[in-house]
Amino acid sequence: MNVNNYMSLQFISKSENEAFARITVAAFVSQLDPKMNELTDIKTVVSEAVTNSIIHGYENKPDGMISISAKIEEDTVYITVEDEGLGIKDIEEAKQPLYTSKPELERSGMGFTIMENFMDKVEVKSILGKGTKLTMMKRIESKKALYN
Amino acid sequence: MNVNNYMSLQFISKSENEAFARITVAAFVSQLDPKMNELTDIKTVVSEAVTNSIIHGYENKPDGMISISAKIEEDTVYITVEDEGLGIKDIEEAKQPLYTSKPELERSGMGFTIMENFMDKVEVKSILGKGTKLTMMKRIESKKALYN
Amino acid sequence: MSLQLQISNQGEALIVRLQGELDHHTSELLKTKMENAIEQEGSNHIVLVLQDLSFMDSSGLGVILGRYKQITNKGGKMVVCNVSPSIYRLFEMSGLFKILTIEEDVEQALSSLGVVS
Amino acid sequence: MSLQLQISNQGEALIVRLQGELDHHTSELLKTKMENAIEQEGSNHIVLVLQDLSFMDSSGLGVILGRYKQITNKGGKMVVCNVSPSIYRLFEMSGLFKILTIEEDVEQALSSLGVVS
Ligand SMILES: Nc1ncnc2c1ncn2[C@@H]1O[C@H](COP(=O)(O)OP(=O)(O)O)[C@@H](O)[C@H]1O
Ligand SMILES: Nc1ncnc2c1ncn2[C@@H]1O[C@H](COP(=O)(O)OP(=O)(O)O)[C@@H](O)[C@H]1O
Repeated sequence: MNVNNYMSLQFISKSENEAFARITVAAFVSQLDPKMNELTDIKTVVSEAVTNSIIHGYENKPDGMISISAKIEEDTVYITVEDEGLGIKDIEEAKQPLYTSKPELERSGMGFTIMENFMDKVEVKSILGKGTKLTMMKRIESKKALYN
Repeated sequence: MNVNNYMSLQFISKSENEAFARITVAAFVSQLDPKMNELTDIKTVVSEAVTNSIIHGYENKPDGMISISAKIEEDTVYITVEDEGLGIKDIEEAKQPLYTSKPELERSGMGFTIMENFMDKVEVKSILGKGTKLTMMKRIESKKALYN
Repeated sequence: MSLQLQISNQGEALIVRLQGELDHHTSELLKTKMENAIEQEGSNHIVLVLQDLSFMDSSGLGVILGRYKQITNKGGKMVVCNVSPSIYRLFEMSGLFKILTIEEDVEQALSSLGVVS
Repeated sequence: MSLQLQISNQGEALIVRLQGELDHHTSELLKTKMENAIEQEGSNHIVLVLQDLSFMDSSGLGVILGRYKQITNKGGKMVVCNVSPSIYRLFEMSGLFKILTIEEDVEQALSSLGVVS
């Protein structure tokens, strides 16, 4: 195994932790010397995934746990975001642009679309009543990577 | 239990993660709206503890795991830093200002002294061959705390 | 790590300036403040100034779309200005840029609404 | 999250300007670069400028003390300047401020060394 760096993070499902989570992952990924817009992409997808766990997975109850892991292998970042919440009934439907199960909360239904656009790969695993795990991957086009 | 917020973090014992660890803990604690110098204190003690785990606990081998937890209860932050490394033989000796077991690495021997000065409380538990766990506590004198 | 907003009036328009980060956590504040301001001020139009917004995700899209609906229901218009490239990309992806009017800055936003500045 | 250093010469003094964060990870770089510069340039004195150093911990104390010993062994002096209050506190705690000379800025550091600037 060729892990260049690895971290994992757990925190409770409070919305204050959305900002905390994206700052943490961005600080970790910044070791790869990413371009500004790549770092913004990473922050955005982490924010989307964590927000989904809080709103949909735990329905805004602040006593759930959310786990994130991030792994750097050469020039590629692998990120997982996981909750033990309600789970997703129909993943294909959930991924549709503009689809949301909570329009009353002014959700835009764009979370999955943004994740799929900003990352090279997004995989969703979910079991109803058990929880949801996202695995995402992105190659970082940093200067550093060229010389490694 | 009155946990206002909680997070835990694990990462491998590479020196790149010293900066990552202190940024992460500072981002978490900043929810309490601390003063600038309080945040610097927190960053410094996290840096000291993580550096000790890397240099002394794991003797600079990059395959150890370091765990941090941070808990906010009202206006107080509790931080633990833990490794499964070599452990400390004589904790009282280790805490002496200027004492270091690795003078050849230009260590200053000031890590524990700084932690004890910057935090309200520091507790060290260590078992030889098993690892070391620091538990630290600090009250944050933020404006926010006054109104909570 | 938080959102500041500054609300002012110019003619028939409510000018809302955002600073900081707009995510799910901070969108609650924006929603409440703007809803109240739209009701209380009786303004016809909204100008949303995003110049100092350093971060926005899809929760921001939701709350902006919500206020767009609120003001158009009252027969008013909404113009967004000083949009950074990364936020513009989100508007594009969601199709929001087709229904929102986007202008360079506050002056152009106001003149597009026919408000004398 | 990293350290930049800029090394220049003024008379008999080596001027080292630090920018960024000085911890265990970045102290390795500082040690190597300064060791080499002290040997190669044959400078008598060191002026360490900490103006743009945003973070330092006890690993920084160690590497500064190490260079202090290196230069005093050669009969030279070391002066540190532009020290922020939080870094000053570390110097105080460790007793380093008793053996290091601390000056306001580069000019005063150089003149305290008798180097014409
Ligand atoms: N972690 C999760 N747990 C349960 N349901 C989820 C989770 N993430 C997404 N979903 C479901 O997928 C839908 C689409 O998600 P998304 O594209 O992010 O839009 P939005 O969050 O705006 O609703 C959500 O409305 C929800 O029904
Ligand atoms: N996590 C740890 N594992 C093993 N030994 C440790 C650990 N932390 C501290 N020590 C021991 O305590 C001593 C004093 O630590 P410290 O005051 O931080 O000074 P320094 O790191 O400069 O040596 C170290 O030299 C080491 O022998």
